[in-house]
Amino acid sequence: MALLEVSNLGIAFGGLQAVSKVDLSIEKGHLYGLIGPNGAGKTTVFNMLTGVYKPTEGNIVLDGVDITGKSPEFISKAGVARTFQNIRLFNEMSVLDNVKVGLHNQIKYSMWTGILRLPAFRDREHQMNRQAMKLLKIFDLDGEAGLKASQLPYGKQRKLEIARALATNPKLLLLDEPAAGMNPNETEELMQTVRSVRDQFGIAVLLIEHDMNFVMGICEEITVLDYGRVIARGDGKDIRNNPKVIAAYLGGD
Amino acid sequence: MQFLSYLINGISLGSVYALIALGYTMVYGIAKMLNFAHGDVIMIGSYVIFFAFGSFGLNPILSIVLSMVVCTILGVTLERVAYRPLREAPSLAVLITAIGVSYLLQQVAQLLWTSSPKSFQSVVGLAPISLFNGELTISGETIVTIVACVVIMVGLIWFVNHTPAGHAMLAVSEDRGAAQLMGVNVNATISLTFAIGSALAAVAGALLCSSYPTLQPTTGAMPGIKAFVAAVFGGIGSIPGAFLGGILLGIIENLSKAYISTQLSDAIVFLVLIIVLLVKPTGLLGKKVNVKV
Amino acid sequence: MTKLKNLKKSTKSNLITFGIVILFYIVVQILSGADLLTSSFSGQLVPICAYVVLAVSLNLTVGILGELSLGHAGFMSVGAFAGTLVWVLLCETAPAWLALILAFVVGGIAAGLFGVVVGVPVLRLSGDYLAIVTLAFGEIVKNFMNACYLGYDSTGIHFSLKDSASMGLADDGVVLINGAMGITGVTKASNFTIGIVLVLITLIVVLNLIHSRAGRAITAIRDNEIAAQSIGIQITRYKLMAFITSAVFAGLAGVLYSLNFSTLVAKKFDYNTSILILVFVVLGGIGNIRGSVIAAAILTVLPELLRSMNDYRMLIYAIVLIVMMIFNQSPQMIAWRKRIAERFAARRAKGKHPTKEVG
Amino acid sequence: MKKFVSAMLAATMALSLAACGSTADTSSEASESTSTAASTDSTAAESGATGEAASGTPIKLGGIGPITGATAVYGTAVKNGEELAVNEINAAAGYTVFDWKFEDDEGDAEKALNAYNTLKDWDMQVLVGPVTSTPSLSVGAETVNDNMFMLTPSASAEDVANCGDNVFQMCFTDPNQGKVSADYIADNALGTKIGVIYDSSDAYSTGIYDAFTTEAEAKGLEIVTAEAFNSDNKSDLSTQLAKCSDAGADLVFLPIYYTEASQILVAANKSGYEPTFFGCDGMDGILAVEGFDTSLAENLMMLCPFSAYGEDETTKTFVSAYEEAYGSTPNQFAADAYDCVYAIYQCVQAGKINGDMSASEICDALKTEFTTMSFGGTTGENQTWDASGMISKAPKVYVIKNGAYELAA
Repeated sequence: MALLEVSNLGIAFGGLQAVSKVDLSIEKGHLYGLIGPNGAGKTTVFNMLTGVYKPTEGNIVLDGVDITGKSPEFISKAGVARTFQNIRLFNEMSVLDNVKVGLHNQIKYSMWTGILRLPAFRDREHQMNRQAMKLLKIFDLDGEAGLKASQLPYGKQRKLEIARALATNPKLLLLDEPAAGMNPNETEELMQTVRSVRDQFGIAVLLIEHDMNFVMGICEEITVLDYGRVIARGDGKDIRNNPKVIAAYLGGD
Repeated sequence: MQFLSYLINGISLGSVYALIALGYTMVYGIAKMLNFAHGDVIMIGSYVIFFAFGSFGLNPILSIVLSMVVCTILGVTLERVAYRPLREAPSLAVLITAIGVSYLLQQVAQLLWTSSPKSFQSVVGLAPISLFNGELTISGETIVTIVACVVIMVGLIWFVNHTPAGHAMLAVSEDRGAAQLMGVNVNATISLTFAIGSALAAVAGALLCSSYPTLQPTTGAMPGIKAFVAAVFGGIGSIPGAFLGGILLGIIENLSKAYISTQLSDAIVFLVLIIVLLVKPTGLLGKKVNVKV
Repeated sequence: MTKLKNLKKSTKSNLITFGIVILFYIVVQILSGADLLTSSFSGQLVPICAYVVLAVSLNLTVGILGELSLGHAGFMSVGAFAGTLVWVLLCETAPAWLALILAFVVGGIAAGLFGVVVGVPVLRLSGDYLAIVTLAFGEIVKNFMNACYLGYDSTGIHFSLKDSASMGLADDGVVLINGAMGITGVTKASNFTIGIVLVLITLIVVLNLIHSRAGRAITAIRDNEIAAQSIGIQITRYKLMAFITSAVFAGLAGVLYSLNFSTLVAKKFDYNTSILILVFVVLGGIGNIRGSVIAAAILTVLPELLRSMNDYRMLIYAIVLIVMMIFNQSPQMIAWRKRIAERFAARRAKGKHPTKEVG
Repeated sequence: MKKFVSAMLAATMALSLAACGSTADTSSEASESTSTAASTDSTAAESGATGEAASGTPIKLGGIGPITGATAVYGTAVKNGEELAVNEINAAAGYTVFDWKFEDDEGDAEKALNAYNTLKDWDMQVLVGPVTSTPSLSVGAETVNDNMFMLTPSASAEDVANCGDNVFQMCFTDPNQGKVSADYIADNALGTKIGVIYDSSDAYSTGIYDAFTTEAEAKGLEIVTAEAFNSDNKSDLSTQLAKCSDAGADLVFLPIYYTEASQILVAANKSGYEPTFFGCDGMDGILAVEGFDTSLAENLMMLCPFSAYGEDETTKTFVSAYEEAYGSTPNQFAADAYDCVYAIYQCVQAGKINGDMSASEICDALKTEFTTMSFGGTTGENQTWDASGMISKAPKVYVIKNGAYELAA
């Protein structure tokens, strides 16, 4: 049994079938790519995997737990974390706090502990700070911990979003166009980071990306979507040579 | 028959709310701000008519036109001086400023015209219509208000959809930044919106005070808030929604006075509003907005 | 290291806020001991405390949770009526301190419960729609309390929503709430010390809440609800937590406020009062707790300072409000202020190190 | 001390004070009183005149009432009435008998207390006010602590006088008005089926209404319907009126202020409903509403202590002086306020009080004097007060005929 088993997944918005019959199977520790032309339904699949949309058909099973149509909170606790295509950070909070919010369900104490500043508060906060700084260090953000998230440059905001996602201790990390807007050097660096994260945390990564070098360079398996359906699957070489994929990218429409 | 007469009272009140709500909804839809001073512009307009028509005996139509001119100038000036500097500020800042403007207009009115109530002489010359052997009377004011309301609503819809200025308004309401890039003069468009909204306020003032004649510096405040509620009820930003919301609000208010309790009629109106919004969070005719993830 | 600095920064800021409040208390006590305070100023001390608590609690909803509430006076009203009822019923029989504590506890709980009733359905809405629904709730409370007649006699408790006659009180009956006349003949119990204690409790709870796990979750929801959801934060739970905390303190402020006067009427807690509190929050800076404290205090005193202006008093208040709003919030003004500040800074730098520049 | 407060504020809010601080001070007060009552000696002259005054230190008389906000119209009438009386008295005496200052309370309990404290800082010795019930209750409780004499011109809730033995009323109490109205209607058989429209958000209106229903029941009057409105929905009163009409009421009792009453009369005229309308003292002033078609008020009855059309000398002098100074006909708010000042002046003349006494001494003197004296003014002859501070004067019922008040038979 793979870590993530998606079978026959589909969703319709008011009669319009946006995604249908998508199957995915992701093994623990794998790097997996989801590509396709604009409007192919990639982000919609992400949204179904994370509970933002409720699928109208199909099943999603994560590590033996059925998460189909569950709430985002539930899915997050089950072990799926994500980043967003248009970065969604907590802009008015500090970089450190962004990661600490990510630790929300990892290190807990009650509201009253916080308000009354009970001894547990100090302990837990220290623990959170340590862990958050560790994560920030991985992304080379520890120097900016005190800044507001919105003050970070674009590339670092992307990284912070990944750090925050990792703070939730996921089994599966979904990255929505992580390299968008980055220059080749930054992309290269990001590839290294994603790999090392996978190795360090032993998690599976599913990513959407338009940068083919990135996808081909990093992903062990790739699924191609077009018009909400899977049109191809395989490793980089298979995909590159698949006539359907070429047709889809060069534009049938 | 009793029911009908209560219903007509309700429609009469509702059409006044609707007329005020149209102004609210225009400004909200395009400038994206809650102009809490709208009710007070109505009050100023009513005073202008009171003096022009009541004291100087000017022709009623001319008085209303004069009031429209005054209100338009007032509305555009307020927008220029108080609201425009805050266009890029948080929306709460503009809200509070609008409230400040509302206090300001009330105070100015009190200093200029004292707090003594004035009894507004109806600008409507139409005789009441008597139905069912006089068991049911519909006042001329009610008829004129409803007709005015429908005409203005249709006029606004036509204006927005069929004129270049209207298209500019639509563009600004959809996306201000994009509209600017497309060459729409955003400032001018918003000024125009305020001009239209304020001119409508003058008409609303004339008809509000014709139906309910007591005129004081605080006259505009409560109908203003009720009309705002009506606009939200119907789906704020939607022109037909404002009309529908206004009429329904007036009917609910009067029927609950008639059949449930005069003490609690306001509570009932607000309760209905809450229930409607819980079932339909953007009001009766409001557009559903999907957040893109 | 930066993290430590960061922690220290927020703690330091909190300490300054507490310091301001305590310093204010001490200064007022000294001056009042020396009989240097005007009656006018001492008379406003309790209302100032109540408004500070209201502003801080509303800031939790508006600034930290990021939802606009126009019905804060409604919670204040619920707390005021519940607390005052307890006080009126107990102040003769129970020891004053106990009755007072019970009044506050009951007032706070009543407002909190009302917060649950309002919050559970309403927090699904957002933006202007949430604002209008809270406004509606505030008006409902006012309308209801205005029509509420409550009394008791030997046969039990009587209640009516019509008029006092329909309560059907016996001759020995005691009217507790008399519709529009509200509760009258209340023995005053609030004083400045109680007020400051309440302000401090409010600040401790609100500031500690903000700078804790729960507070971060609430702030995260404000900044980006979808992202907050994606990292496993229970949106409703934390929204409610902020909303109810805010309601509880509004209720406590209501008790403090109402026990400062011998009469309590529902009319006071109308839409205008809600707006007034919102003005404190916005002028003090949305999300800025210390700003709320200062703005509430100053804007409560301001209309009194303007008394010498007679008829022009409220006119000037309105103008001051508009001007301050534009001055504080307009992007152009902010930029202009920055330029001026920079110029000053540059000039000062020049003045300070003339030799260095030459060298 | 004021300086301390201002300094503190100036530091934190330099802007707002810069905007208004320079124009502050008392100049506007002086100019206002001279402009409104230019003909008589204005209080502004007080500072210069006191030096060579014939006799006595001025007594500091404070007034409180709403001069902004929704009830400003009533507060303004009271303010004018007080000012007129003070100016007349000072002019007639040839020296400053009363120093007078009026503060705004916006009709709110909190602001009323602020106004009271401000006046205390000014060393007020006697309080004439507040105007409405809730502020009066709030201020009344304070005056008891300070032993400050308080005479309210128009706050008519029973509880006001019950605040303490230093609190007196110039007007009838609400329950009294309700009771007398019911008695009068029953005794004169003015109507068999009674409808009531009252303001459920107003203490004055509900106070009269409650007493009226109780007495009506005792007198066997049938109340067919009682309809309420409140300050938020008073613009449309047509449904309340329609319900009275549908219930077949031949007399509609209106224990409300004239502002809303004028609205009801217009609406009744529009719908062709013609019952007898009967109001209380709040109704006085209806003929003075600008733009109001006074023919609609024809046959309107009201229980009111004051008529601006009265033929007695006191009333005539008052009305003409008021009209000259303020350009409008005075109503009972102004008349009550005017009487308040004169009632206190009666004690001054009797040598019972002077400005050298402390507020508390003045209060004690006035308490004794008020409970023993008989006062004649614009709102009635032989007015006396009982120990609780409630007034007793002959109730008068007026009916409007040809645009003027006539005493009803």
